[in-house]
Amino acid sequence: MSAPVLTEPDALAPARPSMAARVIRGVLPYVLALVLAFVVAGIVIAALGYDPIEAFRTILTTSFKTGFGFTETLTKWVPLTLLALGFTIPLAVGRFNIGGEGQLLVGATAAAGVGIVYADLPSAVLLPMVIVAGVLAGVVWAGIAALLMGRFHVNEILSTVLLNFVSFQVLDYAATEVWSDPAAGVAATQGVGEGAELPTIGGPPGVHAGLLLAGAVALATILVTRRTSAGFELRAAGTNPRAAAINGIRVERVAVIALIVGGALGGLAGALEVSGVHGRAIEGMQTNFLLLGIIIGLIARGSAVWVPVVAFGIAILEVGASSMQRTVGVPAEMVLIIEALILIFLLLSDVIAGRLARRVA
Amino acid sequence: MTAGHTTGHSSESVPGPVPGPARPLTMAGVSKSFGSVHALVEADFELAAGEVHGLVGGNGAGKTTLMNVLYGLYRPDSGEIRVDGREAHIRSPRDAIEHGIGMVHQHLLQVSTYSVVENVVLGTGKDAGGLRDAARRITELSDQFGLAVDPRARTDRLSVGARQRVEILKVLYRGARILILDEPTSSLTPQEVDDLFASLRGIVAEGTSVVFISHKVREVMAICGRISVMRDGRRLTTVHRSETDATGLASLMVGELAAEQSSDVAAALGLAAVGEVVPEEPAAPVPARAGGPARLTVSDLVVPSDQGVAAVRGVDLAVRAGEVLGVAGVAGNGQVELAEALAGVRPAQSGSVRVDGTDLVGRQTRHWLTAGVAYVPEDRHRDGILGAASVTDNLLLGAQRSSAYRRGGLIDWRRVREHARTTIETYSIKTPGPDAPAGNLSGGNIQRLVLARAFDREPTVLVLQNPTRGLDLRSAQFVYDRVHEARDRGCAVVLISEDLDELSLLADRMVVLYSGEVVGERARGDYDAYELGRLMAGVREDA
Amino acid sequence: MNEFAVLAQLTVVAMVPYLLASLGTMLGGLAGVFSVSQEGVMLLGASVGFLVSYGTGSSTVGILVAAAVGALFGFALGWATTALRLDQFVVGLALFFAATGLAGLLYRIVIGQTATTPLVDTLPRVEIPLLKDIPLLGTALFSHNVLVYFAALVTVGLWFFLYRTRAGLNLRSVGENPKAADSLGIPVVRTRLWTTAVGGALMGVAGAFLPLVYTGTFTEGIVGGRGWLAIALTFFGGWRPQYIAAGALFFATMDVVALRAEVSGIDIPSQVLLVIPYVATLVVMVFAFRWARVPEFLGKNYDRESRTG
Amino acid sequence: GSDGGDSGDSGGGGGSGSGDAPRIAAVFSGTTTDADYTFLGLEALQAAEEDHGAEVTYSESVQVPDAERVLREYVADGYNVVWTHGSQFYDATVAVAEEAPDVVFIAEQDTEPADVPENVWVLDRNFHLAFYPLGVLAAAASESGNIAYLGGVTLPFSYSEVHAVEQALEDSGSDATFTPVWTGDFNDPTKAQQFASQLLADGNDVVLTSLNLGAVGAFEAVGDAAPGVLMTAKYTDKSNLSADHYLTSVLYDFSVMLDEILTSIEDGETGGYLGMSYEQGISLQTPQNVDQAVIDEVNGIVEQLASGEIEVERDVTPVE
Ligand SMILES: Nc1ncnc2c1ncn2[C@@H]1O[C@H](COP(=O)(O)OP(=O)(O)OP(=O)(O)O)[C@@H](O)[C@H]1O
Ligand SMILES: Nc1ncnc2c1ncn2[C@@H]1O[C@H](COP(=O)(O)OP(=O)(O)OP(=O)(O)O)[C@@H](O)[C@H]1O
Ligand SMILES: [Mg+2]
Ligand SMILES: [Mg+2]
Repeated sequence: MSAPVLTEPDALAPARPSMAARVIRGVLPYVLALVLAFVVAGIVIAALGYDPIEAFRTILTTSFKTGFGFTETLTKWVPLTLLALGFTIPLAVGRFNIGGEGQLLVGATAAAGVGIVYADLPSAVLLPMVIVAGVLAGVVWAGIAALLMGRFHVNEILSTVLLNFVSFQVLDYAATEVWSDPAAGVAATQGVGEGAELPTIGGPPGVHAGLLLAGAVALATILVTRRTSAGFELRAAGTNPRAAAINGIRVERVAVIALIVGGALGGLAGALEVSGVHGRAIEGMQTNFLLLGIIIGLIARGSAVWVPVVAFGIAILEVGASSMQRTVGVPAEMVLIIEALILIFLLLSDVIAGRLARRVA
Repeated sequence: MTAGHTTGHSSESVPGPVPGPARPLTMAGVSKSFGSVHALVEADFELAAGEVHGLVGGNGAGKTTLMNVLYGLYRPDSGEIRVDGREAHIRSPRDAIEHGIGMVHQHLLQVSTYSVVENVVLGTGKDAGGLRDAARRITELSDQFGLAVDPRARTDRLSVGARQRVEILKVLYRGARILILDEPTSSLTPQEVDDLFASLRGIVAEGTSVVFISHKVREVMAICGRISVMRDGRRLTTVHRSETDATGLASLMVGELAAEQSSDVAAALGLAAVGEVVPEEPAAPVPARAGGPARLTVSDLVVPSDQGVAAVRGVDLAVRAGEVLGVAGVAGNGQVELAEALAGVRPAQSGSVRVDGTDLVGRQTRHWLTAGVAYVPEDRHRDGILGAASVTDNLLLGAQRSSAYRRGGLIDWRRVREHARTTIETYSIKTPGPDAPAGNLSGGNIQRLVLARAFDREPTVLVLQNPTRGLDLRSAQFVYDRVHEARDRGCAVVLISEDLDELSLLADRMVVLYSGEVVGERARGDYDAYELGRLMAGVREDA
Repeated sequence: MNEFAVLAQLTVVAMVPYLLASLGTMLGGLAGVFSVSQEGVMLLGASVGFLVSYGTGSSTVGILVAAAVGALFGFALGWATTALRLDQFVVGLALFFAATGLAGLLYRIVIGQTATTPLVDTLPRVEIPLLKDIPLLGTALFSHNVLVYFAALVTVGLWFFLYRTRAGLNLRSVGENPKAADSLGIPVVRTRLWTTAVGGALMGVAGAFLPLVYTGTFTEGIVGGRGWLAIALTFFGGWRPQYIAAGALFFATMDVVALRAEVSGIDIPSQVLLVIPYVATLVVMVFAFRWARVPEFLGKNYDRESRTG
Repeated sequence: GSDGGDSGDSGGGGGSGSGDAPRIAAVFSGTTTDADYTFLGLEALQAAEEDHGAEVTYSESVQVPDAERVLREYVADGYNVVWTHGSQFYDATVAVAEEAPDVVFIAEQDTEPADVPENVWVLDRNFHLAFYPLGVLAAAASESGNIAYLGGVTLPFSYSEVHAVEQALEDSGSDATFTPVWTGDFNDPTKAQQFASQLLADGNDVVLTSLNLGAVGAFEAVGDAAPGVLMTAKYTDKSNLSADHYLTSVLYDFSVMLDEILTSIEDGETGGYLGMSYEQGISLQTPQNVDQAVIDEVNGIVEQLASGEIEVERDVTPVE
């Protein structure tokens, strides 16, 4: 399948109209869309007999009202950003990495495995090992799909989706047969050694230091895609593979590397979840990070600059919406519906922006 | 019209041709903008019954846009269309088809995985009947109008010329009272053009009106009665063939041509017959220029097609520095494969391609680029540009790793943009700005961009395929000038073209490609059109 | 019944939800619209199919309403991606969330919190006289509920429609080259709307199949990833009905065989057995299905006036 | 703790406590409409509301990674008893309990854990105890001598159930073949249906299910089976799923446990270990579709279990 071409419209033009004006013009439709989404969702919530005002207060403030709300939002931001980047980097060459879930899980499994087996090593040695193990596992997992794609032309959506299902069993096996923790009450590995745990910053409760790593990865992605020839080749190969190949770019190789890099980020996300959040690998730890990551990547139009921003917004939404149950008592399912409404209206903001632009022109 | 069953239109909505002065088609006050580009500005157009009406003008003048509006593909910002004197609301191609309008589009619009017959019957009727009847009908039409094509063949296996014929067959099959042909001849051989014209004469004799768009003055003068000239989104004027001559029309098309009209322009205009164009200064001593060592040596080259069969079969060529080698032939005889193999884009099956003595076969494309091979592909939209990327990006493409544009391991965008700006100026690329998407440029400007990129590499070997197809006079001249420059700089040029005018003008030496093999070689001026035609048709030298 | 017949029968039943959902995916995809809301639409189909059957006592009505709700979601995808040209992937995922939420919410509203699970009768087997007496294959193929026969009919019907009729030819052209189709008067938007709607209906029925055949009731995890697998199987089958059926059959066979192995007490970790279908599918893909291609404009919105998109 | 200020609204069950009535928050992994494990939690909450005047609230479908946040939010909102219903939340509960020593937490487990904070009650569900009588029952009810166990995930508690059944078979001198299988998911009824169909086709005539929502699929599979083929359930009465093939269910009652804990809290105890047993919280539903003699035999076993006469080993070693 051929991808929607995602270019970074502003990548080449760091100096055009004033930054502020562009930000306002860029953000305004989104704000409008959010307001609309809240109005519609509010009507639905009220119709079901719950208090919409309180519901929205929860969504918007849970992340900021308390220290741990903010911590929690940042903690979610890490895997969301990594998986979104892991989706958008291959997408730039028109390949769909739907395997973030599996890459995260095998990354987490490998990281936990190393963290358990070498539990006694000091942090300075163990922590890097754990993270590298996660990344490598993600690389291997995406590498399978990349190999099948590059050598055998097996569609990557097919292979990554199937590999997700395989990864569930990989984790399950590790968590119930290899490093099973009888006290966990869920398929989970034993805890990793202390040396495998990331230090926390700030707090208490504080955020694990993986936040910095994820931030660095996001910055590096921006730098690479905008300023390096590799990034240029990535975008060129995605925009028109034929023209790119004629001009010396090895498109298939670029695609394979992009998919593998995407896998590395998924594996990293898994390792950070283990060493920063859970201290072990747990079945179900991927929650819906993959789908949200895809959504973030697409809303950000593949722009490495916007991915972390959108990811933050989605993390707030996730944290806030799931708290609505607690504050107003809306049923769990309602949370999904409200999230869907917000997403659809976010998309509509493009239509609104387009119409606005046309009116101006 | 005679051809084709009139599937599209019902008789109530569209009454038969109105006798007398009623015009089958008038368009008035049509405006259309794409963002900041005003493609049409209050354009008008009028078509009489049973005429072939030429529509000419430079690249980007608005010809296609106007016809797309008529065909329902573009919705105009304002303007009125009348068919047979009645206001027509054409909102989609379906409406246009119902009004008896048919269009051959400038760019092939085919489902490439479908067979010819499937492409032709698409959208017609609901009869579930097999395609056998349709195939028979297509064969009839092909015979009647001299548009040879195998109805069962898969479209993506056909040559560009054959695909172009399929486009015409699609319209003929439907039958139409108003027939729009947007540059239908750009991929046809002269013989095919003559056949098409004969068909058109037959068609208009039945009362059908034809709009014929072309950049070739000769063609327009040959087939059209009246000719409307467009410039900058307006109809400038409409002249009758008898009121003007080729040069006059040429001036109208692209603005006053300077007095120093060279034979280049004559050729570009399609004014001269093949073989007649003897360069004014044949003195430009070919042997002297070509006296150096062979820059490009091709020996026993075999190149597979996409389907894996050998499309180029044992070709030997040698091109010296400062020499232009023309490769003539009917489309589909291995030109694309040869061009791509010479550019290092398509891996050769066997044989060698030496540039300054180094065999490049088997190396990655980027090594060919560094070895100084530059390539101007035939399909510039598909192979030449990153359509959705900016002009700047496109100018950088291929040079992104060059130290000229890098600083500290990173791309130095300031320098890249600067370079883009100067290039846009020196190559007169018409674009809203360096950040505009390249895909929105007109064909002529896309070609300037592609050439700019090729020359930026200071190539030692230049491979061009049909470099002026679809370009207006100025743009074509621009291309010729660049080729001359390259030659004078000592570049070895391979010009693969189906346009004999062009080859006669530019090539120092010409080989004819037939069925993937070189079947003849002629020095400049040492041939005539018939002889070449025989070679191109596969009649062997020794036969 | 001998063991082969039992396994064959289980396999045929197991392939049906995949088959229906994949055919639904394929239908929209052949017109260029790539749906990713299968998992949600199937869950909603399961919920609605169950609830309506429970309320009306008629599984036929339940299936029809599930189809209608699926069609509505398919139509929503088609509309949002044609009229508004929203991104197909994001709309699909949003619809996935909405449908998933709605499925549980409807169950909550209608059934609520109960101590015992509400049940409907599962679909009865309808034996086809004579055919069911064929040795070996008779019971495996001709002693099934109506939805199994329906799936078979849909497969054959779609194949015939797509590859043997003009309308099918026109439909496929919309996913291969919408501009070419449009220029010949084929209504691109309308085609995308009806194919996504019918495709959604098939996904809805695929969902309803689960409670009405497997469980007699609705539960949250009833779809359990089958919607995502349907996407993979659509690629596996190269977006053609006959190969999708073959792919679904292969996958279901692997699934049933792996279950068989586990049930027989074989000394292999269950996790290893459970991955067999996925791994086998990948392996087959490498060796057998390399010709598979996707519609050229799959996932791409069509804008008549755009040249760059 | 930071008392959240906005005390007016409470979710879920609503109801407002007065004075020093406990404010209880529960965290559920499933939905309260499941007629299964989560519903039992809801029932217990409602009983607490009634019997102890508690103000109760709950969150449904909480995923493990979200548990800590939800718990902290309840603490911040001023709830003084926080219950996580499901052993998957154990770690999160302990972690938050350490941060909030003034709040009493109730966590569930399938073992007696070490290092439990002072303010945590551990509810041990003792599934191995629950499954022992099922083994006895299966041995008595099976005619073919083929008994199967259908589990979800190969968790330690699941292994302990299998070993308990094995112990029961051995104790009762049965030579039945016992086949444990796992679907890989407690909540996928379709998979459960497929597994159960194959188990039945393979000649097993008693199937002991240890599933959550997956159970409905397993019971659907047994629907068309020959008379005499029987299936057992867990947690709630599931006899309506297949009356003719229903054997029994090990019923869990969390209101008893919650009641006991709340009473202890009122007495000033903030934590402790509470093992569920046939005295407390677990009961065997009266078997159906078997002879009275069998019922009597099993009831006897249950009594012996309750009195401690029979000891069931909690053996979590993986089943090969
Ligand atoms: N879909 C479109 N989007 C944006 N710009 C367009 C579009 N179609 C045409 N244009 C612009 O409108 C102008 C007129 O284009 P048009 O295609 O009508 O020219 P033309 O006369 O047909 O040129 P040519 O001789 O090269 O075919 C050009 O500047 C072109 O770039
Ligand atoms: N795929 C396309 N769809 C619609 N319009 C196009 C497309 N490609 C080009 N155009 C535009 O149509 C107009 C026609 O003139 P243009 O000169 O661009 O094309 P062209 O030069 O004739 O292309 P070619 O050289 O390939 O024939 C141009 O403005 C061109 O940009
Ligand atoms: Mg044009
Ligand atoms: Mg042109």
